Amino acid sequence: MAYSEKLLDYFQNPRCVGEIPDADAVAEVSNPVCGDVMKLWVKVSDGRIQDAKFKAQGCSAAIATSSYATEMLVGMNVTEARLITKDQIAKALGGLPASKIHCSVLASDAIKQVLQGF
Amino acid sequence: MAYSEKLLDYFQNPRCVGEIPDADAVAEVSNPVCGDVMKLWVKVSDGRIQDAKFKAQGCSAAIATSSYATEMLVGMNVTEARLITKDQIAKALGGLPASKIHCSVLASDAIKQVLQGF
Amino acid sequence: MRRVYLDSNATTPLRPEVVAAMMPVFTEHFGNASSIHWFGQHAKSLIDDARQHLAKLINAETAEIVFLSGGTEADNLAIRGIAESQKSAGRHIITSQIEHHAVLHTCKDLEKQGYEITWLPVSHDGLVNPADVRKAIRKDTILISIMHANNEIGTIQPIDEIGKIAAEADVYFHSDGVQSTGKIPVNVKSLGIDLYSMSAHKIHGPKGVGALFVKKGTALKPTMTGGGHERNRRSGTENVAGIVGFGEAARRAREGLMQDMPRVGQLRDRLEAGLQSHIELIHVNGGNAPRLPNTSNIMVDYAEGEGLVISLDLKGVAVSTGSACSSGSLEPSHVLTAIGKTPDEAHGSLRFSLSTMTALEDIDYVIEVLPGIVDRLRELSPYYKKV
Amino acid sequence: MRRVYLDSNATTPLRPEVVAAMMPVFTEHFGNASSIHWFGQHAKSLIDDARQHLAKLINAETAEIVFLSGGTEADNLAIRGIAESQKSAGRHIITSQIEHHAVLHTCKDLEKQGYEITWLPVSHDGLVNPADVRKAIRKDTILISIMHANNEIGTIQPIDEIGKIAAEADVYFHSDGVQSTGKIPVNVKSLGIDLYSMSAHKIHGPKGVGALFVKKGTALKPTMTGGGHERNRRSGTENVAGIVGFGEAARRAREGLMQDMPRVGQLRDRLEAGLQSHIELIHVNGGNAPRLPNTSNIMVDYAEGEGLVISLDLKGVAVSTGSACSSGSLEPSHVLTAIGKTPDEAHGSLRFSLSTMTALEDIDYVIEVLPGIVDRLRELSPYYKKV
Ligand SMILES: Cc1ncc(COP(=O)(O)O)c(C=O)c1O
Ligand SMILES: Cc1ncc(COP(=O)(O)O)c(C=O)c1O
Ligand code: FES
Ligand code: FES
Repeated sequence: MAYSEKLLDYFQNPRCVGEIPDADAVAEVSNPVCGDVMKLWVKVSDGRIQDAKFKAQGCSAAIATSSYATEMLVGMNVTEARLITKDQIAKALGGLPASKIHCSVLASDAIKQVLQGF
Repeated sequence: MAYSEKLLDYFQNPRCVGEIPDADAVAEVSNPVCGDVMKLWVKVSDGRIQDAKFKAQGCSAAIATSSYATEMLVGMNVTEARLITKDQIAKALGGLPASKIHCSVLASDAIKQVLQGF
Repeated sequence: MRRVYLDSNATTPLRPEVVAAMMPVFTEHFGNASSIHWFGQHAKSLIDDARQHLAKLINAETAEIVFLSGGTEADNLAIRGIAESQKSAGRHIITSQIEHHAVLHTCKDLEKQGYEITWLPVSHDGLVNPADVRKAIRKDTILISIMHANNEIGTIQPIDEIGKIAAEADVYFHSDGVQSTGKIPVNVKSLGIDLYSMSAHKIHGPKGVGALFVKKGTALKPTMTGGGHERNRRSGTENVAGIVGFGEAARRAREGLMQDMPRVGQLRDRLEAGLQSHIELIHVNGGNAPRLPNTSNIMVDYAEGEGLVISLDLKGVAVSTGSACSSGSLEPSHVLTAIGKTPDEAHGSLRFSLSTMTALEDIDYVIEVLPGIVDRLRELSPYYKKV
Repeated sequence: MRRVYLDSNATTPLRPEVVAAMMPVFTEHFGNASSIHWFGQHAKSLIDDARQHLAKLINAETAEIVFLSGGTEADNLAIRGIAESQKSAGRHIITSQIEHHAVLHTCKDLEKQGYEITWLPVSHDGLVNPADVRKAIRKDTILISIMHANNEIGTIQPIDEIGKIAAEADVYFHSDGVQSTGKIPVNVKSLGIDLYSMSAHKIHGPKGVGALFVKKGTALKPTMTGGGHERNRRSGTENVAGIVGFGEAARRAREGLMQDMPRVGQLRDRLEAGLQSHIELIHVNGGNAPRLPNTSNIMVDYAEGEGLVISLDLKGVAVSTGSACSSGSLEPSHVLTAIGKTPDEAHGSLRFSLSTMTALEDIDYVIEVLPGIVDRLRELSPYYKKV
C-alpha cells in the first residue's frame, strides 16, 4: 500500500463529514483532471472558524486530505487558515505517492474559496 | 544433439581414413565459407573404384560425410559414383541441421574432382 | 484476512503445473538454446515443445510463433515491424480508440514519425464496426490493428469480419490477442489474421514472456537485433524457463477452454447479478456486447473508483479501476471515454477479472462486502441522495 | 556420464538461492507491480529491492536502473535510444570490431538507415586503443559504444580511459557490460559511463531479464512503448520474478567478487597450464591482455572447433567455439578475425568459460580428456605431421 496508516485511517473513518445547514459559507471545488469534487461548509465568527464539515466524491487521497483539512480548520482563525497549503496537508498525512499529489489540491482550493468572503 | 546416431558414429569412428601412396588420383577440396578441407585418394581400374581413403580437417559433419562418402565409393563404378550428391550423403546419415547442409559439399565436390580424369 | 484476487486481466498467479514445468529448467536444463552441446540442444527441444503448444492453441504452424518478452513487445514488433517494412508502400495505419496502451502509444509514436493513423470509434457497447474499417482503408494503408478482446471491459471485437475485409484489401491485419488467448477459442487461420499478440502472464504463465504469431511470408522488420534468434525475427538469448512455462500454461488453457471457461463465465454472471441485486445505480459497461467470460466492468454512480479499490483492498479483495498500467494516473480510462462515458462516470468504474482459479466463495465474499463500501462512499458524496 | 559445464559465457544455471527467491513470486507475490492493491504494491516493493541490489553492484542510483528483457534489449535500447534522441545533433557512432552481435547488428541496422559507424580495430591481444577512439570523434559523433569485457576471449577494454575521452568530448558513452557485470568490479561513476548493459543469466540469474544503467539526465528515446513502466523508459508488465532473481544474483555476485572470482581465475589458469603441458601447438587468444578471470579462448592448430566441441560433448563436457548465438554458423568468429586470425585459425578455437559453480574436478577432467580428442582429430587432418 502506497498510503500511510494515517491517511488510510482518515479515508476509512473520515472526521467532520456532513453538511452545515446554516453555514456562513459553502464552497464546491472540483479537480479539473479527474472531476473529483469536494464541498466544504464553515461557520465563522470573530474571525475564527467555529465549525467545518465536508463531503467529497473522490479518491481515497481526496477524501482523507479533505477530512484532515476540514478537521484542521475547526478553531483556527481565518488568516491562519488561508495559509494552509496542499503540501502541508499531504505531509501531515504521511505524504502522497507522486501521482496522487494533485489530490490534496481539492482541500486547499476549497479552503481558499470558502474563506473568500471573510 | 542435432546429429543422428549414425552420423556421430561416422564422426567418432570414421571408416576409410588414411592415404593411398600409389593412388591413381588425389583431390583436395575446401569449403569456401569455413575453410575446412578434405583430401581424397582413389585407386581406379576397369572403370571401378578399387580403393578409396580420405583425410579431413573439418567439423563433425564434414568428417562423417567424408568418411561415409569414401566408404560408398569403394567398389562402385566411376559413372555411378559421379552421380553421388550431397543430399544423398546427408540423407544416408540421418539428415543434417539446416546450418550444416553445406558441410556435405566437401565430399561430393571431392568425388567429382577426383574422378575427373576417368 | 481472506485474500480474494479478482484482477486477472492485470496478471495471474502461475499454475502449480507451470511452476513444476519451469523448475528443472532453472538448474538442470539451463542451457543456451543456441549452444550445440547437450545442455543447449536439450533447451532447444524444450522450446520446440512449447512452440507446439502455442501453435496448437491458436491453430498456427510452429514456425509462425515468435517468442518475445511479453504482450507489449508483441504489439511493438507487429506494428513497428510492419510500419518499417512497408514504409515504401504507404504510411497509413487503421486502429481503434480502445486499444491497449502498447498499441495506442506505439501508433502515437509512429504518428509523430509521419505515419497517419485512423483512430476508429467504437459503439456504446464497445465494438468496432467492420464497415468503418472498410471505409477507412486507403491505397496507402499498410496495417489494420484491432484488438481481439478489450482488457478493461472484455468486449470481443468482430475480428473475423475485419480479417476478411483486410484480406480483400490486401492489407496486413494485426490483432492484440493478449486478453483473448486461452480464454476464448482462437483460430488464426479462419480469422484471417497476419499477426497476433499473446502474453503468458494473463493465463497463469510467467511474466516477461510473450509471443507473436507471424503468418508465413509476412514481411516484418525486427525491432530487436543481435544474435538472430527466433529465425531472425527476434534476437536475444531465449528465456527457456519462461517459454516452457508459457507452453505449459497454453496447453492447460487449451484443455480448459471447454470446461473451465464456462464455469468462469457463470461465476462472473453470479457476481454481476449479486451486485445488481444488492447495490442500486450500478451498470455493466459493455454488457450488451459479446464479452470475455472472465471480465466485468461495473460503473458505480456516486462513488469513485480508486476509493472503491482501496476500500476493497482493505477487505482483502484485489480489483482495479482500469488497466493496471494506468492505475497511477488521474486521467479517465480512454476505453470508457470511447464508449461514451463522461470522465466522471469513467472514474466510478471497477474492473473485476476472474480466472480459472477463482472460487465461488471469492465471488460471494465480494457480493457481501461491496454493498457496505459503496454505501459508505456514497454517504460522503455531496451529490448522492438516498432513494 | 559425468557432465561438466564450461560454457558460462553462453549462460549459467541459477543459484539455488536465486530459485528460492523467485519461487514465492510465482504463486504468492505474483501481483502486477502497477496495481494499487496489496498484490501490486508488494510486487512493486520486491522490484525496488532488486533495483537496489543492481544499483549497488555497479555504484549507480536506483533511479538509474531500467529493467529489460536481457542484454540484447539493453544494447538495442542504449544504441537505438541515443541514435533516435540525438539524430538532430548528429549521426555518427563509434564502436569496435569485436562487439557482441547485439551491438554489431544494431549498428549495422543504423548504418542502413543513414547513420555513419566507425568500426575501430583492436590489437592482436584484443584491445581497443583509446587513442583511436579520440581520433575517431567528430563534431557529429553522438555515441561511443565499446564493450567492457569481450564474450569470446574475455579481454577487458580500457573503458575508464575511453570514458574520460567521451566525457571530454561530451559524447554519450555506452558500454556493454553483459560479461563483466558481477565478474569484475564495476563503478559506473568512476568509469564515466552513461549507459551500461547487463544481463541476469550470465551470473546465475534467470534468462530473459536484463538491465540498462541510464545515467540521470540521459536523453533516451524508448524502443518499447506502452503502459509507461520503468519511469517511461521501458513499457511492458515487469517480470517481477525474473527481476527478483536478477536482484538476488547481483547481490550474491557482489558478495562473491572478492572471494569467488579469484578462485575462478585460479581454476582458469590451471586449465590453461594443464592443456598447454599436455597438448602441443595450442595458443591462448587474448592471453596477453587483461582478461575476465573465467574465460579462456584456446586455439588448437590442425583441428576444427566444432569437431572438438562435439567430441567434448560426447564426453560430457560443454564448451563452445565462440559465442552461442553464432554457433550454428559456418562463418569464422568476427572477434578472432579482428585480432588477426585467419578464418582457418579462427575455426580451430575453443572457448572455455567457468563460473563460481565450477569445481576443480571439472577442470582436471577436461585436462584428462581433451588431449586424446585433439590427437584423434589431428590424425584425420591431411596437414598435420607429428613432430
Ligand atoms: C490487451 C493487452 N495488450 C497488451 C498487454 C501488454 O502485455 P504485457 O503485460 O505482457 O506487456 C496487455 C496487458 O498488460 C493487454 O491487456
Ligand atoms: C557481451 C554480450 N552482450 C550482449 C549479450 C546478449 O545478452 P542476452 O543473452 O541477455 O540477450 C551477450 C550474451 O549473449 C553478451 O555476451
Ligand atoms: S484522483 Fe481525483 S482527487 Fe485523487
Ligand atoms: S563447418 Fe566447415 S564443413 Fe562443416
